[in-house]
Amino acid sequence: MGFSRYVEVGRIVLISYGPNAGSLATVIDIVDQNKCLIDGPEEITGVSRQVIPYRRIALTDLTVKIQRNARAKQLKSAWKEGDVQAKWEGSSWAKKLEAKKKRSGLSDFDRFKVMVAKQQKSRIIAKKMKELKA
Amino acid sequence: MVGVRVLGITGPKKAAKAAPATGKSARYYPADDIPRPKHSRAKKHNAPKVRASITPGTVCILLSGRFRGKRVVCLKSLESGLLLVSGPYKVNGVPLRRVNQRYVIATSTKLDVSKVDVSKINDAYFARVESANKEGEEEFFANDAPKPAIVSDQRKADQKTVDAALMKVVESTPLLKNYLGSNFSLKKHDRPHKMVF
Amino acid sequence: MTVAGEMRQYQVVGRKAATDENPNPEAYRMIIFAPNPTTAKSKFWYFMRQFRKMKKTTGEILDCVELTEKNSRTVKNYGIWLRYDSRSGTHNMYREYRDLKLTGAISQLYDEMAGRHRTRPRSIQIIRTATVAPKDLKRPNGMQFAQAKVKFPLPHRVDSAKRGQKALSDRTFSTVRPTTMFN
Amino acid sequence: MTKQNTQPVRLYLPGAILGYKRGLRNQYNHTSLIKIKGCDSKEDAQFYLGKRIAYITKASSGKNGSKFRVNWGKVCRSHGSNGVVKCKFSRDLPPQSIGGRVRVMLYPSHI
Repeated sequence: MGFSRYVEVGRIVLISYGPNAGSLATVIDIVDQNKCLIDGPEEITGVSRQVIPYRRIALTDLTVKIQRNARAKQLKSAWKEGDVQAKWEGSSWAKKLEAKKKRSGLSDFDRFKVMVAKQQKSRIIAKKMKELKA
Repeated sequence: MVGVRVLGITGPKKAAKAAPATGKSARYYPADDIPRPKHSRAKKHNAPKVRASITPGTVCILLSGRFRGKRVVCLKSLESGLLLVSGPYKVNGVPLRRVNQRYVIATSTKLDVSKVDVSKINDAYFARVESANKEGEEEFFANDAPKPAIVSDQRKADQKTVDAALMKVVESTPLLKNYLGSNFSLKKHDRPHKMVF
Repeated sequence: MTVAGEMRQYQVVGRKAATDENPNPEAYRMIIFAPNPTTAKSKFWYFMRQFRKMKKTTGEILDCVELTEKNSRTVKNYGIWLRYDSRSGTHNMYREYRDLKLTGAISQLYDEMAGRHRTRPRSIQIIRTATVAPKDLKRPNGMQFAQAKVKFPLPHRVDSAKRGQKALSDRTFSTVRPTTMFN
Repeated sequence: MTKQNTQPVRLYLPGAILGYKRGLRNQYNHTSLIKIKGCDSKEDAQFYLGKRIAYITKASSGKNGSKFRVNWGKVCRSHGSNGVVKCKFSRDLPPQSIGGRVRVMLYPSHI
């Protein structure tokens, strides 16, 4: 099995730990075997230019075409051109994260409503299954 | 000065006041010390502040006692700082009763209870009535089999009027009635410190 | 000297205290790496008394300012020449680091010297530092990350997001192994 | 809705008794260390401060119509940074309770 996600200039990463956890950033340079330099771009994702260890990021499938040490302006236009935000939001990974966030923010009444909806769903499925079996 | 008046507590004070005016000491002198009430330093206990998450109309989860796990509607807070809640009785069997706010989880669900009139219900309303049945009420969270309690007609009637108004509000929101009818319980992977209520 | 967190770079200027015989003694300037100005000044006198007949009791510090990196937004290659005392002798050494700031590279150096050679900060003396162009790099580790096109996967690791979320009390003994393979 | 053999409404969290507050050589039996399930950080532990804890034992002879006896306590403060809490009980917990379970109640509530 080959690899499809690499640490490389232009790779979009998801920050998984620290104050920016949960936001996207772009690798703009590689420092060494432990760290890389990332930039949001800050205007879009809110992540400022910083060095971050690989332990705190997760590589995504997305890349943008940028130069090493790209400036914020170039990076921003590369993001727009590559339609990164939309592509990310369309991915199942992002959807799962979104769903998780939504779930954790549910109130007690909302949880009850979810439970009722789940019951209704399984009732319909059970009914259909019965029909199919018969 | 005619005769001897029996002076009360204020007596000596008055006498002392009168003395300089006449230039003579008062005639009256009490043989015994008059007991005066000692200055009390006992502080008056103020009712606790009801926390901001609880307002009239908040759906609360009862945490302890006979009705633990029930979701009820808070109607108002009483003078004593206790909360007046109702199931409504028709939905989950919780009558109009007082609960301590510390034994309650306030949820973010709120009902509009402005139409529900509970102005005449106060702490005195729940005062214990001396009855022939001498058995005192068990403690709040004693968990024993409920004895057939004798509920006065007055209470029954009040419950009915409050419930009638409350039910109107409850039924205006879909599923709310079922919600109030269900119990709250922690499931295996529930982490109350992470949950939003 | 101890290394508390990131090292800083100071420019310290000092001279012998002025006397009647010599009202205007020669001043010396030195670039010092230290965690704070106090140790920077102390280091200044340490080096000074090795080079010249000068010491703290008969001298004075004229100036001590922190120098900051002009451009701390790009990764640079830093070459560092140093001298250190090992348990058996004194050695000279040249090392290369990649970092945003020279002070960052110096901090890396102190950490690595402690790790590889058990060298305490007090026995390291930095002789010279320079930014090095990629083609002039000497050490293969620095060289490989300074290439124009670097690309490598991150195989075999535990996702730190999962580590963060892990309910410790639930997973002290887990039937599920963590996913360590990411492509 | 509820499974068999479980109580219909559970309003407490299980906690494990780890031992007593102690130093290297001394142990202070007046305070017990308790790990609350799912509480894995100092921040998480803040939620449980002040909460009541029940250490429940079964006795051979009944008292007050129940064979179960309860030693009540409360969560005093956190211990370390991994969600363990220090707890005081109305009677100090006996040594055989170490490794045992307690119930961490949700009251007094502040939510």
